[in-house]
Amino acid sequence: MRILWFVLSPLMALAVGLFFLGLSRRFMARIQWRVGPPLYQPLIDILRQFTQKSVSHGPLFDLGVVLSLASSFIVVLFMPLGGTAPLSSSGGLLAVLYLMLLGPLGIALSGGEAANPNVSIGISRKLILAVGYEVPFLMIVLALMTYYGTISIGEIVAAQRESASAIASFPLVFSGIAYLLILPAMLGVRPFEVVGAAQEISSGPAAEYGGPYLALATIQHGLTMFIGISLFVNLLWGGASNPVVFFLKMLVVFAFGFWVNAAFPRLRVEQAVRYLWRWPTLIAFVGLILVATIGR
Amino acid sequence: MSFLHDYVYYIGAFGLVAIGLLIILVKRNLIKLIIGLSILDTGVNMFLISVGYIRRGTAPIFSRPGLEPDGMVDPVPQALVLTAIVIGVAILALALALAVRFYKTYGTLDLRKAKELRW
Amino acid sequence: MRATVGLILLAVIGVGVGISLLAIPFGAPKTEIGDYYIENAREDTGATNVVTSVVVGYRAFDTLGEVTVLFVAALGLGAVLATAGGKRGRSGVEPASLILSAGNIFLFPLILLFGAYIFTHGHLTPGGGFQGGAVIASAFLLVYLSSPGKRINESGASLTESVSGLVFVAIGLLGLTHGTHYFLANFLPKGALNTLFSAGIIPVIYCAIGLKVGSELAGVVDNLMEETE
Amino acid sequence: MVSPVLLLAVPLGLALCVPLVGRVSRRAAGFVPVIASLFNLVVSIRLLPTVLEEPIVANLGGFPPPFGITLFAGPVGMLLSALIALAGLVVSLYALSYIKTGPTVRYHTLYMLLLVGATGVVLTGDVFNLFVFFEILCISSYALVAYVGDRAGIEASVKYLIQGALGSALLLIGIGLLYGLFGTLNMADIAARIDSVDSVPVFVAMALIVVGLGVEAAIFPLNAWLPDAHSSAPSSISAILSGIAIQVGLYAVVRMVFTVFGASSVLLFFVFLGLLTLLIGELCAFAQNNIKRMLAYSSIGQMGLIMFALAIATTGSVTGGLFQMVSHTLSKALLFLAVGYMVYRSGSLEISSLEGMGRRMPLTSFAFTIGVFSLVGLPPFIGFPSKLLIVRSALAEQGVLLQVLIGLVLLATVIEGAYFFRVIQTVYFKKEEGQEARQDAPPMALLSMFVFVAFIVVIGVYPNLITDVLESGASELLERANYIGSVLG
Amino acid sequence: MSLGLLLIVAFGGSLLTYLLGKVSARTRDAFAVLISLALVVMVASLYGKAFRVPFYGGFLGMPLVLRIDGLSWLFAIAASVLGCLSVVFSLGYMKGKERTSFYYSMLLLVIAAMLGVVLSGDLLSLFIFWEIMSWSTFLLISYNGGPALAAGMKYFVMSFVGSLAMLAGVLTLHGSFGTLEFTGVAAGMSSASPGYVLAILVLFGVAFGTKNAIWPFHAWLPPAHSEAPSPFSAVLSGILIKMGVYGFLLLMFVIVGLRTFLSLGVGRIEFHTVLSIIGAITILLPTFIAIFQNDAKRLLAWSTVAQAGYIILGISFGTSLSVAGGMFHFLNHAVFKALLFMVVGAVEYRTNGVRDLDSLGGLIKRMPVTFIVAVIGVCGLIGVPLTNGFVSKWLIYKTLILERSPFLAFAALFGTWGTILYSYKFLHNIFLGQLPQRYEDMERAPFTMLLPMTILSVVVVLFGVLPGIPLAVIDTIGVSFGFESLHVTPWGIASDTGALNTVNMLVAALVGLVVVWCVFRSGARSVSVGQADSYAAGAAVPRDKYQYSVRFYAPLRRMMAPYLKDFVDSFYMRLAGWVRGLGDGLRRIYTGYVGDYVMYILVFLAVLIFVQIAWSPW
Repeated sequence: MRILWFVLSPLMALAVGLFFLGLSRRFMARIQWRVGPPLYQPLIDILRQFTQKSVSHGPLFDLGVVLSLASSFIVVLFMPLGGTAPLSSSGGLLAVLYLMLLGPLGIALSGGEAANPNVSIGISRKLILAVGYEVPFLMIVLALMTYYGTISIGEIVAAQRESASAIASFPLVFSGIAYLLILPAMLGVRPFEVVGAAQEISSGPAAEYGGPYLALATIQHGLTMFIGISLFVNLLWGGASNPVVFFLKMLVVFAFGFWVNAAFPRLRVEQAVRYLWRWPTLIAFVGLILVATIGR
Repeated sequence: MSFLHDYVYYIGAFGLVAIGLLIILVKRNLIKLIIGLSILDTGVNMFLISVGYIRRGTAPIFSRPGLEPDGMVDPVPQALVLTAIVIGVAILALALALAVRFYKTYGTLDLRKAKELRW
Repeated sequence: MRATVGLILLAVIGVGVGISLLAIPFGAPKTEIGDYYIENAREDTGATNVVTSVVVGYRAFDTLGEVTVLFVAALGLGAVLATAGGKRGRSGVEPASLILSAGNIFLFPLILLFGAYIFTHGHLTPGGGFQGGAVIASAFLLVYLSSPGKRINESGASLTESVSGLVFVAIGLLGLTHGTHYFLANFLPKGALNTLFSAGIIPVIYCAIGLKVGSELAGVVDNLMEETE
Repeated sequence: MVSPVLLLAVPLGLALCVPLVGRVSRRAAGFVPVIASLFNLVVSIRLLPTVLEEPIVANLGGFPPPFGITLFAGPVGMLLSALIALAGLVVSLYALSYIKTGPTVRYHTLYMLLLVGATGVVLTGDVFNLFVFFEILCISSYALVAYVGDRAGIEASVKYLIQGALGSALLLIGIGLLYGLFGTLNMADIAARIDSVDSVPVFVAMALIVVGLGVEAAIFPLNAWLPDAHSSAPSSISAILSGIAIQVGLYAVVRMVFTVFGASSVLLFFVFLGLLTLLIGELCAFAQNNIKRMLAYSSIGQMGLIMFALAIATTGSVTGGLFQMVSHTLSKALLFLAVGYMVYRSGSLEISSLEGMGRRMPLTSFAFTIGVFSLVGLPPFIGFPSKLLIVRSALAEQGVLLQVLIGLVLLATVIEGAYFFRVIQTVYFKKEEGQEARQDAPPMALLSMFVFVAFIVVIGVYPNLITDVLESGASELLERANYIGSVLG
Repeated sequence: MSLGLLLIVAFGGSLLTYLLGKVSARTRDAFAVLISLALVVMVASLYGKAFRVPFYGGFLGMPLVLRIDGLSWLFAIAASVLGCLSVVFSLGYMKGKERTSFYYSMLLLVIAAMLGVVLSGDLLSLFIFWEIMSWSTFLLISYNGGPALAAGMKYFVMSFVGSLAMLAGVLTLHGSFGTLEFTGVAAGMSSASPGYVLAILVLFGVAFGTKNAIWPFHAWLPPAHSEAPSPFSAVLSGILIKMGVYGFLLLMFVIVGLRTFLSLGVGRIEFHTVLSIIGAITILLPTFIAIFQNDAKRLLAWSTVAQAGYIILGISFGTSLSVAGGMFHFLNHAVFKALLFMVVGAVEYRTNGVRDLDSLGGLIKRMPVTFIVAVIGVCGLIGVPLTNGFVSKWLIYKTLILERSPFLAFAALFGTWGTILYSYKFLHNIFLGQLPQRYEDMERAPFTMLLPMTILSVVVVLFGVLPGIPLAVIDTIGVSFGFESLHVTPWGIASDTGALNTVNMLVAALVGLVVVWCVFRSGARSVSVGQADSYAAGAAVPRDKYQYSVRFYAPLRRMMAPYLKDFVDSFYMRLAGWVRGLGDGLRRIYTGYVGDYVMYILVFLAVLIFVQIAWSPW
């Protein structure tokens, strides 16, 4: 069974991630009174890009993007997607926290070798933005781990299965709300898309990418979305007993998280950080304090 | 007036000491300072002598055989003073030599002008 | 301002010293030590001048130090003045008057003789090496005043100085090896009281001191005279 | 027969010989102090074991105390006289090459007399005799400070002389009072009778004596001459003044206060005074740009530390204080010797002028560094065990007060370390534009510096070599009754 | 193998190195390497031994003893290995510099002193070696001159304050118990009053904390690390400051004892919690200061402060996991921070001393191997899984979370995100981006530099994949402190509340990489082009103008700068200014006019007499 999940969960993540990418484009289009592309458009794009020739700037340029995608897949392996996670005993949530940052880091290294100023700017923004949302995110995760007394995702899911899901229980509701508020920033969607601002800095980190590179980067982006949302489902919404329910829950979260923020205009990176450090942080902080003082 | 009578030598001695100290304290001229030191020394020597004095005593010298030791003053302070005087002279001599050099170097004897070494 | 503060300070110190002086009544009988010296000086040292017996006998070590102090001062004075840039000849000094120079011819030997008398009789009469030495030095001062061009024989003076000082020390060391085996012990025969050749080492030491002090003071005067131009 | 009096008589005799030798050869005159110091060193060390068992009391002229003058050669006296002889020996070796110009014969004579004076002060057992030797020490210092004859030397010497002469006058008044009160001049005799008189007169006498001696001992408000004199004198003399003269002054104060007056109730005052001296010395040194002046202020600080340690008056602390005396003598003398040639080569006293000395004079700089390390109290140099002892004994005392005070002492040490290490950096690590050729101090001077270095390292590693002496020295200072008993029989 | 011989070789080697330097530079180099290698071998042969040997009868009545046990072996091996690598690295780095004999001999002396510190069996010899270490370090820090002087001064003063506090502590203990040997003192401490123990802890804590640069005693570290010669920075940051960690471990768990240590406190404030909080502050503040540094070594230096915070947090938190994590992190930090300093050293060596992050860039093209080891080092620093830093940080986080200290955990985790920021900046601004024209013809780093860097980077990965190797050693030390054993497996920790299995991750990572790589290669081939070709579309781009690395995190800096001043440091500087001002004011009492001096003398005399007459204290 576990071996099966080793193969299954990356594939599921790939599919769902691409689906979310398509969905988000469509979502955006609807908000802007457009029809938008079909949902499978990202898949088509990727397949096409794989056949296109591109430029490379050196071994690291290739390796970085591979590393980025591979690490995203590994993160997926830590997630119980309506079952047990393939890598459940390898460091738990703490390892996930670390592995999540390898994705951007790989892109950053790869982009760094390209020596394109736009890339550098994009990376700088990405890292700053990450610092912005990591503050509330860490508080949320810590509140959860402290509350349940474990660092294993599987056990957090199991504990929610026994009682109520975290978002519905008292102190953790704050963490849940905070998570929803930072979700767009983690996913890099509006209004936090300043990292890859297409018009301003030519898509930032992805500026030098074309062909297979862009394909991998796109997949990586999709996986990031998948991971961000599935973490929410697992940690705060009690996970799911089978993949279908899990997918439905993710869909709801996606819609909600997207919807809340999509109407805002794009924020400059300082504004984004300032925002993230104000309300989401405050709420997450309250949650953390409550967890630390009241406990379970 | 018996107090004065009893202590007039002390008062005199310490009067000199006080004058000497005051001169050293107040005067700026090196030569005057040296004079002050000299007066101070004199006062001190006088004090030493007074300590050993015995009323109506004589010098402790048996210049004639058969002289009785009773009326003789204490010889120790005299010996001390002899030494002290010589030391005073030594200091005085050196001080004067330095004063000569001081004048040659600075063109003045005013100690306020010689404040190159400070702080 | 400074004087006022000084007076206040002196007043405080004066009160303190005054209180202490009350414990030392003026003109009171002698101390035990003084008594002891007066009683025993004649037997111990053979000198009839008790002060001398204290200075050169009981407290001879002080005297050695005292001679050294004077030596130091003379040397120091020489050192301080010598660095002024070498000696300069004395020229253009007005010669002294006839009275002075003529008197000098008479007085110089007399003064020397008087000085020598004082230090050789130090153990018998008031006086001693320092006093005699000072008198001798005054003779040289007179020479300077009367004939400004004249100089004492400096190397001779310093030779006298060193040799007489060495005699003092040597006598002290002899005391360590002879007689009672004490430094500065009076190992020579004491002789009869009230005679010139009595009191053992005292006259010898006083002669040495007299010569030493005389030459040192003369040297001091010499050095200072040179500098006054 | 080896008597402690030889320690005074022989060098004195030799000192009188110097002018005679100087007539034959000016160069040979310089070797007389070497011989005399060597003699003293040998005699002191030979006497040390004897003295440790029982102090030697030499009655001069064969008159028993209190009628004659006594020399008291206890462990402290022998230790200090050995120290004086050692420092004197090394510095006289140094002077052979350092003192080239001026009336050199007079220099050597005065230098020897200075040592005689110092030795006399530490050996004598008679108050007035103390005064006499003290004057020998002081007057020769006055003259030697002005030896170079430059503006600074003259000015410093004049100021030193005025303050010193004032001090001696006060000291003499004090001695006069003592004689008036007790009718004796023998220290032990006075000590035995000290309780027979009212406290105020005795205190006034003590105050006068402490102030008089304190001028030489560099106790805080009395030490204004020190930075001037020590910085203006020729470096060999600075070394002796800093290493020997002020310590001898302090010894005299301690001997009077401990042994003669037995003033245990005023010791706390001296603890504070020592601390104040320490802090002021170090702070002033911290703000200095003149290297020799800095060293001079540092000496003030060290004196404060020694006084602090001695005034705590436990066996441990007095041992530490004496140890610190030894370590300060060796280290500070070394520093002055090293700085002497550095300053000579650079031609300026500014610390900044020492830049690049590490390259120009590597061995001298090395010796300087060792001196600094030792003075600051870093292992494995001699300053470390001495400071260790002081701190240990102060901490062993009950009571918060001393613990707070020791904190301040340590703070002062930090300041000391700061300014000294700044100099080390200047010497070694500040770059210099024009590279000058390597030109170290002459061999004789280097030899003398490295003698100190050897002692600093050896005693630093094996402090037990001298702790026996120091401990019995401490008990000598603390046990008045023994002192009185051994002198008066 | 006797400990005395070890120290004799170490100290004697240092001296001989200097003397040999006067004869021949090549012999000296070889000898230095030989000595440092010999030390490694000797220390390694002591593995698993535990004994004590008195080596000095009585230093002022206090016997000096050497001892070895697991704890000291761990530190000794780290010190000797890093020392050896640093000496090897120096062979290239120091070529052509002046006073190399001095440098080598001081470097060996520092190593010898560190060995002495960790092998001491009593507090006095600990102190003696500690001081030798301090002053030799001072000399090495000042070695470069210029700004290094101020750095050295700051180091010396702070370290001296620390060691004097330690001296006071040592001597207080001696006064109380009459012995200074660890076992004796520990026996005495077990019956001492809590206030006493606390005072001792604070006194020693100042010393160890200063050496370990925990807030607020960190001010010396950034300038010192950045101005020292780079191979020595590696030693300094890698192992020397860890002597503070050693001290803390010794003090807390050997001398004071685990139980006493954890129960110590004033009222409800527990001492070890306070220390943990200080550790947390030490993580956060310096991390964010590091982000905005433009000097590569200064950036690493601030990072060192922050990482020291992790270690202190770990060991003072006082659970078996956290202490093991702290110790492991010490080891890891030694490895990767030394590696990173060597990287900067290599860059400096090739660029003639440039380490300004704004003027470097693109060196990946010229120094690829250096870049690879730098990436590995940075990964270790961040704590990327499969590097050693991950395991140690994981241990610390886990225990903090499980022991319900989320705020400390937050500090630790958030610090890691800061670490990512500055680490990336470090990599990017040196190696990535555009290569400035002037470095076009630069050569690779020489072999003597690459060798130690490669060894260290291998260790980073090895300890990351098989953390069980060092953890087994650490676990035995922990057990000797009285902690319960961790269940160490070769690839991690077995535990109910979240296990660690690095081999799983390794397999997953390899598979993932291979798969993605294959997928990637299955796509269309790419053409390798230079920057000008794609970015500027072939136009002639003025070089050096299209480099975005200056003010890398400008937006963040605008936000945070006002809060990130190093208040502590400016306080110290002001304090130093005050002291100098005080000294400057005080010395005005020496006016130069002799009348005033006479006045002082008389005032003193008058005051003495007045006090006696008025109050008669005597």
